[in-house]
Amino acid sequence: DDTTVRVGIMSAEDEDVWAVVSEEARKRGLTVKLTVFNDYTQPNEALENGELDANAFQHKPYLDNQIKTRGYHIVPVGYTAVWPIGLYSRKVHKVADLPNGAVIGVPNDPSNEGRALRLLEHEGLIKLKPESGILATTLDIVDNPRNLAIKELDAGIVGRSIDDLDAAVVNTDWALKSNLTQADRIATEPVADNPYRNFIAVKAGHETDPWVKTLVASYENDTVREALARIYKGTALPAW
Amino acid sequence: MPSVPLEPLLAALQQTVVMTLVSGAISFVVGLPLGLVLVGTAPGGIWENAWVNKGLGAVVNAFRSLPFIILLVALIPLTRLLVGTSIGTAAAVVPLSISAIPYFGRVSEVCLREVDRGLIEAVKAMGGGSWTIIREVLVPEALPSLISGFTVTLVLLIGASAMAGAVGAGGLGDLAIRYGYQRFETSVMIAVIVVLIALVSLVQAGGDRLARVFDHR
Amino acid sequence: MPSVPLEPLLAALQQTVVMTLVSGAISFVVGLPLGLVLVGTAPGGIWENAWVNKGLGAVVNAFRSLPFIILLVALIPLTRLLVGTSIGTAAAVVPLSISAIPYFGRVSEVCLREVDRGLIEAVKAMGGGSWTIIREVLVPEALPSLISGFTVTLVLLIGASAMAGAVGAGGLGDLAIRYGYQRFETSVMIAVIVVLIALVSLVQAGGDRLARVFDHR
Amino acid sequence: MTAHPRAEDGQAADGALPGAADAAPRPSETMLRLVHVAKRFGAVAAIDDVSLEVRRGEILGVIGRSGAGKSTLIRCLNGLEKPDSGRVEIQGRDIVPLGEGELRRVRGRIGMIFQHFNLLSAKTVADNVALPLKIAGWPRHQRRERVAALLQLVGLEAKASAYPAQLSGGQKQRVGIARALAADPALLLSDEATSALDPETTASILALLRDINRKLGLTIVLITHEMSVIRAIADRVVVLDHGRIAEEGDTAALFARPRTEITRRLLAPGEMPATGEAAESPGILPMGLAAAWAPGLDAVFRLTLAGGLAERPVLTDLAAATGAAPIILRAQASGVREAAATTILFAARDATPELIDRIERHLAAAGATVEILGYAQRSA
Amino acid sequence: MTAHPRAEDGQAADGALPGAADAAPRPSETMLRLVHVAKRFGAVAAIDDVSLEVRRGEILGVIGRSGAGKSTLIRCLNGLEKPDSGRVEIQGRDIVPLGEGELRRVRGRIGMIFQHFNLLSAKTVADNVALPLKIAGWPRHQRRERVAALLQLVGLEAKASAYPAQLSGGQKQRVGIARALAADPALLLSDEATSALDPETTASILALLRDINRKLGLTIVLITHEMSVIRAIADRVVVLDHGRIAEEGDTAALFARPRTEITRRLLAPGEMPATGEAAESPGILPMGLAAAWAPGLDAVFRLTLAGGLAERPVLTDLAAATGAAPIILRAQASGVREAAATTILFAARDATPELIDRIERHLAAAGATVEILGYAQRSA
Ligand SMILES: Nc1ncnc2c1ncn2[C@@H]1O[C@H](COP(=O)(O)OP(=O)(O)OP(=O)(O)O)[C@@H](O)[C@H]1O
Ligand SMILES: Nc1ncnc2c1ncn2[C@@H]1O[C@H](COP(=O)(O)OP(=O)(O)OP(=O)(O)O)[C@@H](O)[C@H]1O
Ligand SMILES: [Mg+2]
Ligand SMILES: [Mg+2]
Repeated sequence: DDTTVRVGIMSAEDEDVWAVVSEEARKRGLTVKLTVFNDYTQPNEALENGELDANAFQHKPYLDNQIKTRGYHIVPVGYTAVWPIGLYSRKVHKVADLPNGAVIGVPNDPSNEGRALRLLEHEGLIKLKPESGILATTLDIVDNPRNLAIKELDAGIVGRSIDDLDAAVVNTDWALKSNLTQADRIATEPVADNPYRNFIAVKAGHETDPWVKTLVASYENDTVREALARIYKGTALPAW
Repeated sequence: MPSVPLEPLLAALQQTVVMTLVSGAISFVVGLPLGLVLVGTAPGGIWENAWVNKGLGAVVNAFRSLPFIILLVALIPLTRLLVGTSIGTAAAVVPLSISAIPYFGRVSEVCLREVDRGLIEAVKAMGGGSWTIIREVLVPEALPSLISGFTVTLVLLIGASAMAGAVGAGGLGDLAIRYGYQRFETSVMIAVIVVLIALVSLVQAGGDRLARVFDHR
Repeated sequence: MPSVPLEPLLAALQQTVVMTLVSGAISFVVGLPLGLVLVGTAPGGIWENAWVNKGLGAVVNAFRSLPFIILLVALIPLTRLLVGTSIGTAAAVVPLSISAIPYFGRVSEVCLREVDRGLIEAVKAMGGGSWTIIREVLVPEALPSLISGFTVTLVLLIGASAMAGAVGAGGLGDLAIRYGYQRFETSVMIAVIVVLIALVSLVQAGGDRLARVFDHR
Repeated sequence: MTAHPRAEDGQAADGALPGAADAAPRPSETMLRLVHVAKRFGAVAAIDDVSLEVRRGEILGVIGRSGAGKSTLIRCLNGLEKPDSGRVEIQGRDIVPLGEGELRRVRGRIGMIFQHFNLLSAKTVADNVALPLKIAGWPRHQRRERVAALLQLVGLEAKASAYPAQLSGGQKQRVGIARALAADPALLLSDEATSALDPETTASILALLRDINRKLGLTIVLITHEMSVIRAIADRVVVLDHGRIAEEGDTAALFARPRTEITRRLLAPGEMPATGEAAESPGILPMGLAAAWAPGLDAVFRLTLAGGLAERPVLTDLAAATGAAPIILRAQASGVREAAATTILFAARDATPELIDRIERHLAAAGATVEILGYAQRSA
Repeated sequence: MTAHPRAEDGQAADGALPGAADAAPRPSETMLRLVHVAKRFGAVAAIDDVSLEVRRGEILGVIGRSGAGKSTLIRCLNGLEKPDSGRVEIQGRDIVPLGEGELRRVRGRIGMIFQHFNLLSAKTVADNVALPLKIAGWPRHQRRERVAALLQLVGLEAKASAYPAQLSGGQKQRVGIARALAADPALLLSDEATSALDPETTASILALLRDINRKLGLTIVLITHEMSVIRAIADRVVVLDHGRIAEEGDTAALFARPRTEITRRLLAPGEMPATGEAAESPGILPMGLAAAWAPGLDAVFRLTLAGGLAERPVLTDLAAATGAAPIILRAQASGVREAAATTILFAARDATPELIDRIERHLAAAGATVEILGYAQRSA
């Protein structure tokens, strides 16, 4: 039985990973038709409207926000990978060494920004309103003892601007492309119970469709594990 | 050096060409009348009318104010209505056109304003009405600069179509961003950009030639 | 309805105005000479020179081909060299200018091409050289349409400055995208867009008036 | 427009300007009437309280110094310029308050030749000429024939597919003329239609206009700086000065007896007054003349011979009767229509007051108009 | 340019066109020489093997039918048009191969009045006139004075701060004239400089040109369709026809004895040949004349009185000597410079072959040139 499913993913390396996944799916009798996006709002919109059968690009906090603001009926069905975010610097080697008034870059998209600010809070640099949740913004900072100047930049730019910053919170995938190494990393997001694990999502009501199981299985296997390690050079960790 | 994938490059080229040409054609067909109305209703114009001029100007300004990505989202219902889907190359044509129409409206306004008033008077003196003035004077006399202005618009659309990657439209710009910016695969990026430059140069050369053909001054 | 935060709105307005005006001014100052050279070296121009014309045209095409975000990244070293940093409002001026210069170069090329050749001949016949032709004929005669073309450029820059949010430049467009689009706070978005429309309308009205002042035909 | 309550009104407008196909003109009918028309440009009163009538089938010449308001006046006649006040009636209907739609129908029967040609640069010569026909709704093949005929008339068959930028000044002007005549206008407004043309081409264009005027009753209002043009075809002349009508009258009468200084300066003598050179050559051009008599000076007379007198040997008779030896300086025939007249400038050598008196008496007795312009030192 | 190896060359170019400040002209010097100049536009030979010389201080008139190549010719003289072949020498130096830089220096001393004015629409009248001065490097306050003086000369003081779009046709033309004269040119190229001007303004402009020509030795090449303009100021005339020189000669001689048909048609008679109307009024305009004598017809003569003869009562003498009763149809003085000449058209009533013979003998004996134009039926 040849079933075809339309899956929305984000552009870049994930395309290569999903090439492997598609191959795995084909072996399991499922044809995967990929639609590649480079904007994070579209895949959910398309899924909600039935133009996609599944998407795989987001984590729970992001989806929750989307459901809250747009009323989507989308549910996660299986984890994919996680990209722990890190604090990088070429000026200091320890968080404690960050000077007063240090300029810290953070990504400017809502979920990454909240995630970055949580990391800074975790490191004791700032304090956020407890109720601000995972989508905290710079406006939610209630205590900033070191007078840090937080610069909100494009997620892809923040790492590349490291020389103009004292430190920057960078997604691991972007860190690599910005020539930031483990040596530059001065703090890392806790991995345990990380809410930012990505997953495959489908429209509510389809969770039990037979193809869903096949699709998830096509991702959650050793072939893809190897592909992730190879393609993301260790910055992405399997999340299942 | 990683080899440059030819097939996605060609697919992207095709997507860009389709998006640019279709939305370009739409913006010409709608933007030119828009420019004609803007010029015609302006003080001293053939339909002088301050209210229409101001009102239409305000609408044009409003559309030109919206950042493209916001337009993209705001137009999703309209896109779905018109194209049946809000993603893909065809869907991207809607926001691209909607953003290019007011732009080309302003560009053609600038071009049409340059037409010698004496020529309009000559046709008026023959008993020609607005339609005659538009068809026989305004458009033909401004044609060389309208073509050049349209060339500028097309190149701008090629650039804007890169952002249409947001709705999965693909295209060269999107490919360049994905490989060059997001993946940092410089060789692919360069290949894509070479194709982009070739495309832009082709459009520019074609526009220049066409403008010259219609210029009898 | 969440109250609209006035302070960030004003700050964003200021950032947009600064980015637009500074990069607008730069693109005018560099783009106009570029347009003059493109027109002057074209067949029949005052410095007719196919090589310079083609070469410069190719460079302009190349810059116009690059998606803005790629330009933004590619220019980081240059920006740092010129401004001392690659982030913030001041830094955004560099990529904005670099992308607007070839654009306004083409726009002014279109405007300058419209100048009556008889007028250039008249000044040639007086013994006027290229500089005189530029200063006394090309620029003053094309001034109304140059101003209108520059108005179109400024509005385009207001739009493009939204993308400069990527380097932390702030501005209205960025505010609209981040709060209105990404966070779905519609009231903020509407407030920002109202300010944007007001700004665009102001620029357009000012440009129209100025063009009229310099139009003596 | 059939069941429209004001249908008669509309029809009247439609029929107001009879086409070329209509029968010969009824000369008494008024084609154009201006009533207290005024038009200012800022501080300049371009047209200042002008009232004027033009009969159907008449050729009216408008002359005046540069800036007198001629172009502004003619532009008021087809509504290109809205007067500040006054009425512009075309066959009894005031066009000033008309909207664009109604003006269009009126203008469809008016041809206009512009001082600056105003040819469409994007159209070929043939297409420029065809445009009024297109507007009038002529079918394509008829347009083609008519255009070919018109281009032949103005001698531009060879340039049919050239663009205006490829034409000489006079060729452009001829395209403008052909275009204005294309749609069989009932009224032709001509602003310096022959200023860029050589005398021979001018003559052929004037013959053409006169011909259409005669055969089809075309009414013409014609601005020109060339008095020879006025003489050749104008029935009546209006002299504008600073936006006002300085003088108005039949061509022959006006040439024979200009009543105002401005007209005299425009017409006389021989269209070429007071150049620096002329002032020093009184023997040839009677300028720089002394106002008072003195012994040894020549007396310079202007003699106007109207009607039959123009065909008599008046000067020979004068010589025989008075002993004067008239030296002819200039002579010009004018008023080629009903009333012919010849103006002769002549000098009488060493004229004594008595001789001058005798000359004046003799000529007056013969029925001629004579006037002393002044006294000149003989050159060489 | 001091230590430049070709300094003499450069200096020669600089000094080539003497400025207004220079002394009176040496008339024998050659200002302009065209040698086998040709220029085609596609299939049209606009200029076809023209060779020509203009002396310094000379005023050369160029006439010809519309499209004859006059504008193209004059544009070759300052390098606005590059001839396809031939040499265009200005004071012995061929300007055809010159680059823009060298051309600029040559053009700085040449003023040009364009057929289509070519005024800068973005500049006021004063700034338009000031532009050549600015190019020539005059300081601001001198420019202001000079411009004021020039505008006064052309009667446009009141329009100094108006823009060209606010001017009448003739006013624009006068701005073009003032502009061309601004920087004290040594050579003036004038393409229909007075075609949009009334006779009086024309006369004052011609007087101005003649004055500058006399006092400062200005050389003028002047295209015009107005024969009266040629007569008033041209020393010599070139007649162009289809890009070739049909005829060339001193103004007086050319007017008195045109050798080619094209010239005759341009000049005679009285600048207004063969209109439909004229052909029917032989009594006044000697057109439609019969070529052969028949009883009862009038004979129409063209009499040319050159030099001193123009100042003698030739017709009166003729009447006394032959019994003829000459009726004057037209007379026109020409060649206001060295050689004066008056052309008189007259009719002899009911002229028998014997009378005609007597008239011809008498006039020939008196030293006049006489020619029978034809025979006319008397009107009325
Ligand atoms: N750019 C051009 N392209 C093609 N033909 C041209 C061009 N310029 C002039 N001609 C042709 O060359 C011939 C001579 O033109 P020119 O302007 O010299 O005539 P002209 O003697 O000045 O006539 P006019 O008295 O009507 O101004 C004309 O037949 C004209 O059509
Ligand atoms: N648009 C305008 N703005 C200001 N003044 C104007 C305008 N048009 C014409 N005038 C002035 O009105 C007066 C009459 O102009 P008009 O063009 O009617 O003169 P004209 O008799 O046709 O002169 P010409 O024989 O020189 O063509 C002139 O003094 C002119 O400067
Ligand atoms: Mg006029
Ligand atoms: Mg010419």
